[in-house]
Amino acid sequence: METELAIVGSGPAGLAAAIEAAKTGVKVTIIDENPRPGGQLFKQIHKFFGSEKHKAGIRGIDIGHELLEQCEKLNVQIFLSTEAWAIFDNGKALGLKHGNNTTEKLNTRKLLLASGAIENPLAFPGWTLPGVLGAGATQTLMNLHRVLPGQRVLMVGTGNVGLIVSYQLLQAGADVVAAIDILPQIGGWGVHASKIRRLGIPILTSHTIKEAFGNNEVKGAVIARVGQDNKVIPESERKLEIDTICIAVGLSPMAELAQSAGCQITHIAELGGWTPMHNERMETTINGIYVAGDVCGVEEASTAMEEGKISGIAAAESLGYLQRGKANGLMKESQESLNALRAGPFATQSKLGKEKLIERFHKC
Amino acid sequence: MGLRIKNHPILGRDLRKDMVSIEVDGKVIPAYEGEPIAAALTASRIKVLRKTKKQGEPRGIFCARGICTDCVMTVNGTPNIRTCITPVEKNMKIETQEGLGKWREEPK
Amino acid sequence: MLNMLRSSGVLSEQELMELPGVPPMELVEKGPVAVIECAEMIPCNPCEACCPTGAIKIGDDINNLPIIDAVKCTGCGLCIAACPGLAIFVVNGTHTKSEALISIPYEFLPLPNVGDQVEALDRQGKKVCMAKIVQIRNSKKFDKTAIVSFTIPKERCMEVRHIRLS
Amino acid sequence: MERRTQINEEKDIILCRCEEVTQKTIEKAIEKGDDTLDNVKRSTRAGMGLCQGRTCQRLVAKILKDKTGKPLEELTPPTSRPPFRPIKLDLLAQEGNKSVERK
Repeated sequence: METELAIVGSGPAGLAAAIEAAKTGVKVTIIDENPRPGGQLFKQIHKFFGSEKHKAGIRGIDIGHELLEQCEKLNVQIFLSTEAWAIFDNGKALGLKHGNNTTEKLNTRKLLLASGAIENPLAFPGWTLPGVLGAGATQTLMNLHRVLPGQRVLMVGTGNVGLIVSYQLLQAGADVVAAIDILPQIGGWGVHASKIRRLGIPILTSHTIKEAFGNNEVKGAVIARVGQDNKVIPESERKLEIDTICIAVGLSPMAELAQSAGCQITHIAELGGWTPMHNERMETTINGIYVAGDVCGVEEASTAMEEGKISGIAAAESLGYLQRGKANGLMKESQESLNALRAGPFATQSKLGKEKLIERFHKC
Repeated sequence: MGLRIKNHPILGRDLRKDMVSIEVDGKVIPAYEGEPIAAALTASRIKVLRKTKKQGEPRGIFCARGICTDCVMTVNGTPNIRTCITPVEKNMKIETQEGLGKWREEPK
Repeated sequence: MLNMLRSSGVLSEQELMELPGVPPMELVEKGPVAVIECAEMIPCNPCEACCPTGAIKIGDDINNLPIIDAVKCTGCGLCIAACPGLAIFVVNGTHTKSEALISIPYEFLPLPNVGDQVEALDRQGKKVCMAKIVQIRNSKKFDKTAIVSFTIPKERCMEVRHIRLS
Repeated sequence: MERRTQINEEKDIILCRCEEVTQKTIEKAIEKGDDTLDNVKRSTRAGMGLCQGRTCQRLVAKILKDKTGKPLEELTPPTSRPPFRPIKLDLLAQEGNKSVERK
């Protein structure tokens, strides 16, 4: 099979890139290992922040539908339940495994890796028990598959994911006994924290999980207060009767495809870990391989869409579908949006991380 | 309270109708065709999906997106199937996987 | 700065009153007026965009905190459902002599019914008094964020921010 | 950020969920001289199971960083090789046959 732009991942970055490229006439093929497109958008049932331009006030799930509709109109080819199990010839070909257990090689002129991020683990005694799972995993189960992982939940981590999933657990009919964080301050936005506090969910900062217990599955957990040195304060332990523990301690970019293709990767804590280096056009150190979204730095869906746009425009230009001047103008627009999105105090880290990443690209 | 979310303030009512039967370690449970096997098992409160090879520890759903491989089970005689991303089919036979699992040829 | 919010998820009274989206008490008492409990610079502006009277101002930098113009605000409540952070409430201190009318975003099932007596909760989820449901708005435009209005004793109007069905 | 990826200090716990490799085993390997993620992986099997280190790699990296004092910037993740997702060998064989036929 042949295409001009192959995109791995149909989340906000991949879809936005596909739309920009397909608009100019590029033949676009998207591969996604999930049975449904949209990446994490379809489990985001809350209204998104941002400006009008970034579809603010619209629920993630509806943004997903909108982007897909546009892709359909532009004849973007999407293969679902299809895993890119290998990457060949400097990104000029992908090994695909379809859901019906057939394999295929996809040759492509340009490649965009928009494979997103993966939830961070947190190891504590009992963390391998059934009933301990990712907060994102919980979101997938309840918002996509309409099944709760359990009825009484402890949320570990108070970043936006932990806070939002706590709220959504209540919407789905479960109880959240507490959301805890080892740091003295809540990680996520105040509005998300306030939302769950007024529902009666306690937020316990400077708290850690000591262990999960239960024979075959989680029956409870022991949490404890920590001092400034992060060590447990003696006799501050508390037993909670719960059947589910959600781990919400951040995300890491899923950079393995880029790494195996030979793209230079680097560790940037502000972006969540190892990520492929890229330039202002979202191109990696290998010509013709682009990245966009969480795979090159964990941020928001709104930034992922703008990065996706830039990569789609850059790919279209290098394929000869866009004049340089036109492409630069379009990219500049998206770059300005990115700057605005990264201007606030909550984006200081990712802004810094992105600057480091691009700087390292130019140095290498 | 069941673990299936029948009505939801944002997602609305669950409009899926007919359920099929699948067999888990010899026990028949209801499931929706096309939903991940692990979702159907969770709804029936089956959380232990496999036992590890060395220590025989129980494991269940962890990432729910096909990456961590902790939810692998033996499905229709084939071991190491990621149940969090494998859709339910009518009359599937699912077994808790012990260790690396055993292949069982389907009767032809 | 915002120590209470950051460590507990609840704005202290002082943190609250310093917000540009929260009108001074004497204007709240004269309501109806939107009380925008948005304290952090998040890139977001649907409240400004949805306001029919131009009473909410954010300006060019979408990270700015929203500023409420209590005189322009009619208390229509469109911003309640538009705010992705569910941080906007409308307080009407002049509903009756002794009661205030509070309108909140509500995204749970079941919805209460008009006339129901429900528990009124403060920002920490604690019951502070009873509330009587007066109106439920759930139009398509609000996209599943219902706006529930209820009456409570006037002196609780800056405390009560949620309800629990008894 | 990093303070959250705490690792338990009292009990020995499994870090690599697939190969059931514990924290102490990994620490011992580092004490014996394994100073890269690849070396730890080879000597302990942490990251060699079905998921290929997609869950434990970050935990192992943290221990390696703490024990050797090497910043994460100086560590490289273990070599990433296909298949990136579990795939049956007979499928790969079919793919191989197809490319032979094409030639």
